[in-house]
Amino acid sequence: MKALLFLGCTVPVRNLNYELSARKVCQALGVELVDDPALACCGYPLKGSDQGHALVIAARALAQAKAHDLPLVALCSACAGTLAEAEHHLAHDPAAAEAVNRELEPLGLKYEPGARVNHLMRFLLSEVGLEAIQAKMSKSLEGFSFAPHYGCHYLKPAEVIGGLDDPENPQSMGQLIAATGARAVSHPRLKDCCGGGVLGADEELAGSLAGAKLAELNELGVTAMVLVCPFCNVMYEGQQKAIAKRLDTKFKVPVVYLTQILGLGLGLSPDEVGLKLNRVKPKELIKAFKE
Amino acid sequence: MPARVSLIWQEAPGLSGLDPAQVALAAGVELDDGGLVEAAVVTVAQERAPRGLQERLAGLPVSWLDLAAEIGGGGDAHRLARAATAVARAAGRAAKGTLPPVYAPQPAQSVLVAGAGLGALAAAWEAAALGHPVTLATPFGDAATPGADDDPQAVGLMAAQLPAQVELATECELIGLAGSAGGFSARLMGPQGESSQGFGAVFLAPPGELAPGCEIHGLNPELCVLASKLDPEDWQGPEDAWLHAAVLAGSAQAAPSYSFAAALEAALALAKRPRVQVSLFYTEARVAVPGAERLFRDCRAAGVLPMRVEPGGLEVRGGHTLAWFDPLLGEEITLEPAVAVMAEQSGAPRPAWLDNELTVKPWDLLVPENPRLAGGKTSRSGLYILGSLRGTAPGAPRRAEAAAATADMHARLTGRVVPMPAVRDQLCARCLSCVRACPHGVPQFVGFGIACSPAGCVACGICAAECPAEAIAPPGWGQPEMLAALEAALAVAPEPKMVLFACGQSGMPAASALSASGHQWPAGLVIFPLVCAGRTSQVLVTRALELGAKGVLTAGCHPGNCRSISGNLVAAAKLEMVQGMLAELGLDPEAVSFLPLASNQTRELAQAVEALAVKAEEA
Amino acid sequence: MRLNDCDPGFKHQVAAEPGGEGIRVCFGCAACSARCPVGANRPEYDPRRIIRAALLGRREEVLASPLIWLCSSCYTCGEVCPQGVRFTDVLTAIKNIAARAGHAPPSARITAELLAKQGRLLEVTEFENDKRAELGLPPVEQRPHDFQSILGLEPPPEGGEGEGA
Amino acid sequence: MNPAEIDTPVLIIGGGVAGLSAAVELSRRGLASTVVEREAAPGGRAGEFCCKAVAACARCGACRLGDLLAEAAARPEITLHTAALVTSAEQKDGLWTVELSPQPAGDDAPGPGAPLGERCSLTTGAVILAVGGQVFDPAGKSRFAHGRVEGVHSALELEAMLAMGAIGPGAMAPAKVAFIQCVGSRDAAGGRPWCSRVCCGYALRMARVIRHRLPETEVTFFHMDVQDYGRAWEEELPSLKEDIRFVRAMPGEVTAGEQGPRVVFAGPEGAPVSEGFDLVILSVGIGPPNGAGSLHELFGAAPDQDGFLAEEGPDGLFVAGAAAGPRSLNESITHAGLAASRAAARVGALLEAARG
Repeated sequence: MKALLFLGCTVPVRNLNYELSARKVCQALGVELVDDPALACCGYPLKGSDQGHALVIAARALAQAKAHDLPLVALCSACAGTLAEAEHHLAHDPAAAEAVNRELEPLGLKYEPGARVNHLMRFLLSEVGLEAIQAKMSKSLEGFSFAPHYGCHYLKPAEVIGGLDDPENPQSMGQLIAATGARAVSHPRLKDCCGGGVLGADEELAGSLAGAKLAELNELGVTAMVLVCPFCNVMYEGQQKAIAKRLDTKFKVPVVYLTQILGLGLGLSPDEVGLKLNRVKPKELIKAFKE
Repeated sequence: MPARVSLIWQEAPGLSGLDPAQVALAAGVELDDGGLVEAAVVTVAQERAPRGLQERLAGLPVSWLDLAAEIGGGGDAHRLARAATAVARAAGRAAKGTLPPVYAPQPAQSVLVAGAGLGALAAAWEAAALGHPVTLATPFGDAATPGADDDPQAVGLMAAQLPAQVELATECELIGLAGSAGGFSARLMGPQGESSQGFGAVFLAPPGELAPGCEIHGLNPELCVLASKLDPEDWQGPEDAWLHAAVLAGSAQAAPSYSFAAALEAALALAKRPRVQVSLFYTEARVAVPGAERLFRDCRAAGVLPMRVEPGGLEVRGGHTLAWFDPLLGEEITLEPAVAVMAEQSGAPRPAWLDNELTVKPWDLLVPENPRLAGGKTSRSGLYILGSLRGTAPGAPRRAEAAAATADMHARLTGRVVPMPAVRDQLCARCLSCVRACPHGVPQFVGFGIACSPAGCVACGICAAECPAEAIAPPGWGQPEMLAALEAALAVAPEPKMVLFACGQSGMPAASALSASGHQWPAGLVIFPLVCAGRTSQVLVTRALELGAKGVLTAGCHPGNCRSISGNLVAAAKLEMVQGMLAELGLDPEAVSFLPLASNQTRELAQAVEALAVKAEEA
Repeated sequence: MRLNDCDPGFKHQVAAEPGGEGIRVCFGCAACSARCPVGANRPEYDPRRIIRAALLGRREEVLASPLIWLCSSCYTCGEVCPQGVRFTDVLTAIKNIAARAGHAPPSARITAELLAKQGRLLEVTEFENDKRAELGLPPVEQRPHDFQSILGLEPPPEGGEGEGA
Repeated sequence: MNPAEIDTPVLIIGGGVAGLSAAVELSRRGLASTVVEREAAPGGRAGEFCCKAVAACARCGACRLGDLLAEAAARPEITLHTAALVTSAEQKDGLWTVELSPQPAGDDAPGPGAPLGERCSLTTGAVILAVGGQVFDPAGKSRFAHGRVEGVHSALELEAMLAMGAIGPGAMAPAKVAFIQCVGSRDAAGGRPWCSRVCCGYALRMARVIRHRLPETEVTFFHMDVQDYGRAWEEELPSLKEDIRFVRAMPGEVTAGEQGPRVVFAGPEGAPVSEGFDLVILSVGIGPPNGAGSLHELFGAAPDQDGFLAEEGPDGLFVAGAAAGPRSLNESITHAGLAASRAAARVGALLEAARG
């Protein structure tokens, strides 16, 4: 099984642990990730001020994916969401498709409907399947508890990317966590937004959005919070110290990527899944899995 | 000399395990051996009896007893005792014989439809289709003139298709009415002057009128247009500006949904005009008619601005400015509209004679909002009130109402001939209690005595309960028969004895359902089915107590749900009087009580009977 | 406020933007406000109120409002709206109009410039690619040139780059 | 057409209030009919409704089912088959031939009518579809947590709870009850762009029943608009508004609190508020009948734009009650009168044509 990997802006620079673990997990599950160095931004950052060009940028990636004739998988929920929405929009609006193609033509690209865009986690669930993933597990994470953070763009808009999960009662991350033998912790703020979307406009607001969940998980005392999006990571891991300071409190909530703990379950070492690169480290996990 | 009563046993669900001979013995009657019968108790309802048996018993005094409904569950001895009490009660009634049945004369079949528009035409059409000669008395010059709230095309089409047996009386109005189903006398005023005619049934469906449905005072009348008079073509904005239109669909109170929907139509038509900005004012978006929610959305999609105001929160300033508070923005908004479109409500003025000549009752008693009188029926048998006068929504619901009313009319005029209430003329004091009491308008004072109109009686017995001279009775259920049945049952019932008078619309169906589910009644409970709780008289209740009953419960319908309008209220009032008497005698007034009940409230009935038994046990 | 002074055309303008179509059907049922995470932290931020002001045609006020840039784009409002109004997208439409009218925050311009220069928000230098190579990760292209053509922007001269995101 | 070919002048599919009413109305017109009910007992949805009377009748019509069952049993013109499924329908020369097959039924099916014994086929002059509407399954709005959070019930479940006396003195006595309106109604996004017409009426009346039984209980009514419901409704509303807290806001979700369900809604200031309740009732709407698709195929009944059955389909096919759109019980009963009238006219015309 092959898929074209869409890295986006943040992952290849800031979240090498995510990329590393994702590649290793895919390898272990028999999914070949194909790289195309020409893939770049998904267009999301421009949406708020210039959605016309944001759409062209997304269409560029979709056209590239189409040229490979491979499903496009992204590690970032915003990339996956933006590209899926663009595909949905362009596939349903021939006039818009024509307009982007006028812009893409000078670049030697052409958008055609039919690109299959997915987030890596949803891709693994739908293409490999929960049971097959579970069957490949060689090490148990029993005794650890993880709080999944689905994030917004992993689930919504349901109209575009729905089907696998109910945004009001999501299950997929919990199932994958449970597949490792660990306990998935449900909590009242499960569906809360990380606030990353307003970080640029209002740091304080973004911080209070993320802070509420961090405080709650700190109280709950989980092994780690589990993410599937580098944008959420900016808030929960990158900003964790700053947020605690602003809220005049102290919390330490370890943050991992779902691929990291899947990797551990698949028998990879903490180094192989890049746990060393995590900023708020899940110490007990590292300790338990050190050879 | 009371007749000898035979028990004719017919097996039915709920009777299994009972020995007919034992039941007969315990009840003091003879078990039928196929021989000669003077009077009989049959253990199933008449409809479920085999035809041969019905023929064998024709002309004899028979109590058709739904025995299973009164027995319920419990051990064999318990059920036997309950069966014996029920059979004894029925036998007491049968032994009394019956008045020679007074059959209704063939009711008049002809029908008067007084009115115009969709409701009137639908009624005329339906009645004619059922074979009734119809007189359609319209205030207009032809049948095709619609009411103001009708769809003119639909009315034109129906008028063109009117069957031949509909006789059209144009420019003709109903000015007076007396009588009841099968025997109405109508006074009509036509171009040739006044005339009087007899009809079997009357449909009243005056043409609908439209009135502004939105009270807003002080707005310059030149700005105002009624929704039905709006021509959207008249309005468009100038080249470089917007023309503001206000559509008023509720300000003092919410418009009804059909009126709201019509306002939405107007708003949408205006919003589609070039450079017209429509603001829609309402207190509640009433979208409970088919398509209205879609229409509401279409309006907004077309640019109509929804402006919800608090009731009374829309103010008029200087005759041309609307002012209201927008809670979301927290500020006052003003608008000077170029046009204000008013939603309308449909209705019809009540004919003057209805209140004085036909009924001494207020309108709400003639046309109560009673689920049993839905679909055009009134408390007066054979009189149907349709459409705008009733306040129903125009359009399709009016046709349904006309169809349902007409079927009821047809059943009344042509159904099984019902023996009508018999008035024993030699006993009648002409006190007119029955005329006042009957909610269906059946007994009328004619000449020197009481005459009952043939097809109107539902046998509720309210007249019989009221008659001080025991002169009037619904078929076979005069006071003597009732008392005989009560005496026979209480003679057999084990201690402590209790009586449940059960209304045929509520208490009895609930009791039957409980019995069918195996509910165990107290052994000493006599279940006494009545057509209507209104049949309970003071005499009946006090006699039950004299005969040893420790408690009496009357289970009738909730106020507003009585098929005979006031039977339940009458019963409750009677019981209250008995309670007063008991209190004066130093006895427990709580020994008698009225239980308002619906047929599906079995749990409430079981609880009340249980409480009754506890009290009786203590007494 | 006098409705006659407002601009009824504004809502139609928003509706004409991609994603803005939904604005007109809102009648303020409040489902979105019940779930807006930003509103929970900033009471002055109420999706309904922004839509209401836009519907009534208070163009300048809406476009100049700093509130319109506070959406976290979590999409919850759109999921719960019984009318299918995707407020996030409506606001995107409004923000695009605001940006064209010169109301965009400075970060919007910087973002465009960075993308034109790098094809990504974050710069990938040799340092990053070396680090990637150390971990066994393939190199990433640093300057996908077609972004300049798409955005119609020349990249800023070397050395005078933006401060990164 | 030969009138002798007719097994029953009119065949009525569905033995709920609409179907039974149609049969009774036909009987009043002197026409025989056969009613086919899928379940083991007739009565349909109305059998689950509670009486909503407090001091007086609330005019909900739930008690009329009993009248109809009794009347249908007493009228010899009406044949009632229970536990019977329509398997095929065919129209030829103006007559419908409908095949029925027996469904497994319990041993002692209560109520009138008898379970269909064996497969049979009936030829009839007219068919009335009275299959009722389908009550919205609240699982379709998972944010309201039905089935996930204890204390969240659909209004249909509340009907049963009130009928069984599960709420009241000596039983469950919730201190705070919330009703959430328009669950599966007025929901364009959910593909249900219609008002279900009856929910404001039933919810407020059940709220009043709860307040009557438990005067200390606080009831909150979350709604968008209060719809009209019957002639006397406008006069009834002010007293309801004094008794019940009306909150005009569509809640965003129901969450699990420590003491029970919590309703999240936009508070008076606009920002989200989370309030705890003991009981949250979801006022579920009415949708097109279950299996409308297959009935459509069987009889060629045309669905309207919302998927309800259009009132008049192909020749000799009529629709009564909530299958044609959301209706109250009283309205369904009256509406069945129209279907009966049309069916009777149709059968009359067929017979006349046969006579030449």
